Amino acid sequence: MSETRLLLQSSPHVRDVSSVQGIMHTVILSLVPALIAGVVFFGWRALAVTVVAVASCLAVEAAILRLAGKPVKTALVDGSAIITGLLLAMNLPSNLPFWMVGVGAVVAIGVAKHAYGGLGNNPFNPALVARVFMLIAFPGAMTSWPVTTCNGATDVLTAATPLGIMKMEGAAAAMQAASWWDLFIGNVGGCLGETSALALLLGGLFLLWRRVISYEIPVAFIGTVAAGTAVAWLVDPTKYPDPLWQVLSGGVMLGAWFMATDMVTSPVTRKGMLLFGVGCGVVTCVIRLLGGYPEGVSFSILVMNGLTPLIDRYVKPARFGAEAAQAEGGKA
Amino acid sequence: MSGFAGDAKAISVVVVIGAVCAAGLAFVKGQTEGAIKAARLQETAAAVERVVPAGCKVRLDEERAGATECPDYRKKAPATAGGKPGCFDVYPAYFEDGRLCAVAVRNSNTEGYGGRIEVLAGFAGLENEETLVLTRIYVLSHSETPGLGSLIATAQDKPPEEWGIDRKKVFGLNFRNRVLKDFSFTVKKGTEATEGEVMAITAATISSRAVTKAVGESSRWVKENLGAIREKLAAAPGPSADGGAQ
Amino acid sequence: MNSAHAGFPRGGVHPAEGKELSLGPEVVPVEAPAKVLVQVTQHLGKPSKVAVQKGDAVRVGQVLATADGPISAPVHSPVSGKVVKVADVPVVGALQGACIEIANDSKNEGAEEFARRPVIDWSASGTFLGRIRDAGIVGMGGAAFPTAVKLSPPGDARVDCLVLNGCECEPYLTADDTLMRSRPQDVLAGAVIMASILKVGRILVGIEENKPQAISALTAEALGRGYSFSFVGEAPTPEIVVVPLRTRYPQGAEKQLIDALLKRRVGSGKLPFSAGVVVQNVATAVAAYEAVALGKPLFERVVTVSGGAVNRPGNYRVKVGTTLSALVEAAGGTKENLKAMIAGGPMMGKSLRALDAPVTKAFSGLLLLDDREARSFVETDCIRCGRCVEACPMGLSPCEITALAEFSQWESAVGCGALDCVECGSCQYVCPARRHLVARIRLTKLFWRRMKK
Amino acid sequence: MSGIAEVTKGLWKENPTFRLLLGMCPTLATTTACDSAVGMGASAMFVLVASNVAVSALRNVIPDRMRLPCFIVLIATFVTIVDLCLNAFFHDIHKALGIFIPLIVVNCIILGRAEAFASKRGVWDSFLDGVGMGLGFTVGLLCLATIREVLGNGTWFGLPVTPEGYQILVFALPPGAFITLGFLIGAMNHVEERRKANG
Repeated sequence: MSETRLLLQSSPHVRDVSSVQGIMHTVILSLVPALIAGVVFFGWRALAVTVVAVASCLAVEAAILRLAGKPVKTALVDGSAIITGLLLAMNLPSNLPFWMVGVGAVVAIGVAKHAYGGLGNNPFNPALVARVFMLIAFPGAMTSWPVTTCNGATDVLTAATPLGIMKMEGAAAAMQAASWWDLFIGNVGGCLGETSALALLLGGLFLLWRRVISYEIPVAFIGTVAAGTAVAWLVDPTKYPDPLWQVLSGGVMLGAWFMATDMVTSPVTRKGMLLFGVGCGVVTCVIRLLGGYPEGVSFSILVMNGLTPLIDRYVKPARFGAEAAQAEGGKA
Repeated sequence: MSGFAGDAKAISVVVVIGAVCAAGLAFVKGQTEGAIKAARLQETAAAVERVVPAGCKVRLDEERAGATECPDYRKKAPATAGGKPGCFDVYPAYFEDGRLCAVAVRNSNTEGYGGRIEVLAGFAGLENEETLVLTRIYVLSHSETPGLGSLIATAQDKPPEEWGIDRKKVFGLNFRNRVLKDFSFTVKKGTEATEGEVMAITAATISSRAVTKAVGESSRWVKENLGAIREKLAAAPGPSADGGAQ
Repeated sequence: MNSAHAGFPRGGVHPAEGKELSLGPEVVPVEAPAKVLVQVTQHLGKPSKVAVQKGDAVRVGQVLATADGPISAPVHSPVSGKVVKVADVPVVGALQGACIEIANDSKNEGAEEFARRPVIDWSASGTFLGRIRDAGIVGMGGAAFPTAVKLSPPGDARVDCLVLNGCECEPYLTADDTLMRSRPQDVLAGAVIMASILKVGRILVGIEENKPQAISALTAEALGRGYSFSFVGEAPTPEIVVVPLRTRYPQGAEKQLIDALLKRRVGSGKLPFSAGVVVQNVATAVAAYEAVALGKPLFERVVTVSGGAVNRPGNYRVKVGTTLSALVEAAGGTKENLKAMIAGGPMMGKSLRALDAPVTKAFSGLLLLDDREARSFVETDCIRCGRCVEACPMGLSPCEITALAEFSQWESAVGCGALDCVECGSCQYVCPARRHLVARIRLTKLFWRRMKK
Repeated sequence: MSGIAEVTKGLWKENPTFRLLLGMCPTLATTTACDSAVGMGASAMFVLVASNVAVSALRNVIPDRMRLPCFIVLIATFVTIVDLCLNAFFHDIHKALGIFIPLIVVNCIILGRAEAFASKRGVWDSFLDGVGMGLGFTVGLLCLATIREVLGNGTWFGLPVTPEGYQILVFALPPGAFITLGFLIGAMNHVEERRKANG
């Protein structure tokens, strides 16, 4: 029995099996259905964009870690850069030039993640920051959506997203362009990973089952979008499609299940998460129904990311015995 | 030092400094006034010259570069924004021999994505409605989204010969040398637009519509007031001392 | 995870129990070694005063150190023999502590006194508190607070219930479980004694549902009341209810237990008195029974020795003052793959560097973990997953407190409730980033106390 | 402090853009293109030098409690002169800079130097300070504008640098200004810290 190999540490001495790496790998796995849907509807170019996004995110991560003198390997295998790359790809049209994808990766990892101190310290979701950056940097390329392969089109043909049609031509045209079923399986124009509600739902439920995410944010987010768009639909059904159509279209599913639930940038308490989800839904509705952009999911999540510290400050778990102490204090 | 004497000194110093500064400014203003006016006229003239056919000479004097008073024929039907309230700004251009060659009409539309868009449109073939031609447009000012709506002004500072023929790339081509009687001013999406229609910029239909509306309004006005325009602007002003583009 | 049984309202974890390892048929008695080291101060409060000198001959149960003031406790000799010296040696929980070294003559002189038939004289119940104090009994669950003090509520407290803590929620430990199974009568007798001191008519026994035998033994005993001891006078008959509780760590934490049993919340920074409750550990109850019925001071206890790296895991009755190495020897020694040695349970116990320290009154278990059970982890950045917040039974945000502590923001950390932390370790158990949450919160408390001074 | 030091401090140690973080409004707004950045820098430098000299010369005449109104009057005069001259002789730049020329009046650098430096020091020192600060401001703007114009517009002083279609438009927009400025300040701090650490 040699003393040197004995483990000396403060309690607790046993740990749960879950690890950051495990969480990240589960998230990666949960994105596979959406990726498959993307390839099915947008062809191999979708896969190519994804590969480029993941590879460049890993490359940027490695470069920055090396520059900062941090251990490169441990940070690379934790999978967070892969997730950022995957989520970034999910938020891009499949016909985007590769160099733009690379610029997005630099912004996501370099600006949104490491400029704030790396994993766990970034206030905003890196993939979303990159997406919004690219939306402003490459407005043309980021808003011309390829037609799905099911509709017998070639790479060059582009079409407006259902939400874009809604904004320009009203509810009837939008609902004609994309039926509920089209939206559900993903046979509509849009970012390569956001169109298939079915695939995203599968991934989201998988995350829920593995307890990587909790139900609060997705349910509050989607519920609020449904409620908000239901009001608009009741007021003017010629201008606004029904809530189910609204929930299935655009980035709501991707945002609610995968982007808003990002642990680093969302509140830590259950109540805070509810509030966060509702906030995302409200901002999304406001942008979709009243704003200039056809879709507001990215912006809404970023706005709420910014409010997360505030939510965490004011929405705290109920402290054990706090009310008892207060009652005593009141008596005294 | 205190009280009244101090106050008096402080006030007088400020007054003296103010006076000296004012005098200096007055002097500089006097020195630059003419040049500023010329520069402004030059600016307008340069824009007008862009939209009228080559060979037309722009002769602007102060009256024609934006009249102080709005003559009857320049009245707008709906008093929307642009120029003087309820007026179209019209800038004539003349042939060498002094006959009216073309007019440029300035109009604006506030329904752009980023608000107001100001467009100058050139019209030639002023003999009758049949021959009326929209020669070119020039976007004077806009605040559309860069990279999207801002494409309404693509390449407009280059000579039209360099524009190519792709209406998708250069929005101005939609309004280049169009015979008005065959042109409809309806905005259509990329693949659907015919020759007589305007092809919307991808992902910037709102901006495209705003420009088209402004130009359409100018065209209608020119069509309706052709006689009055010919009559009022028939005579070329004498070679102007300040700012005729030569 | 859903249980029909009551539990505390929020947080908590359920680590692998590992109790089957040590849960043998009976308690194995361990003979005291030739040299025992009795720690002078084995309680929380004012240190005891040494009452013997080098060369003194001592008998079993003789006072070695006396209580100094009201919040203190005496210490008794577990063996007969000669005092060799009083010196500072390594002890559990501190680098050094004063210990009285006794050369054991193995004659056990004086032990026969405590082997007679137990008798409780209920007519003299006024003397019970004094006997418990003189027996040097302290909380045997780990806190080591003098039991007599806990049984003397302040004048303004209206205590109406005694809670007996039989949760033993720490993984691996089975000492209390074994005690409840093998000596249910003595456990309840001790409880009734303590209830009579407190003059309460109600005793609640909280036991986690993963100890069905203990629950049935105590329930049968509570209904039957077939005391093995003889008694004089009229025995009190308080209402005794055995309550099975949800198996969830830290069910045995005082405030959580009171909440689960009585739905009463003890306020932040308050003692159970404020909720009208006194909580005692089952082992303490047995010690109280022995003190009253036999006059036996607290000098031995049941200790769980467990873990993958020990040859004969089980529960051992050892004399206070037995060195841990002697205890390990009694348990058959260690295996090659020993990785960590822990005094106490795996959730709140302390890492041991060596086995020189002696067993004390509050020493509940010795874990010898193998390389599969004890693993070291590299701490990474917090990913704000919120699992620590979910797990905290006290409703704190450990990640936030820790983040503040990392930047030495002690004041803000305390504002976030750092002082309410019971250091149960649930947060760190679940943390996927393997953050050292508990250590930082401890640091916060330490710095805060220093700042207050 | 020697004359050269008076000038050079504005370039690095007390660089108004990157170290003092003064005049942020024009810094962010006029750096979309290099020529307007230089125009802005030169205009600000002229006003800075002129107002520094004027304030310094009049520092014993101006009563203390009336100094701010006096400074503002002087500065506003010089700004208006610049505005008129640019309008008359460099009409394009005037158009590009727009409202930011008149806004030089409220640029913190100008009033800041008048208050902190020129009102306490001699005319020559104040002149050098104005030149240094103005140069520092101009160089700062030019750095920012170079990055933004090359990345955002693909040109440098109007000359094409990157091929058509490889522009990152966001750099020509306000968010790009903030990001670029942030990274330049970060780089400057990094260099400064390393310099300090090395001696």
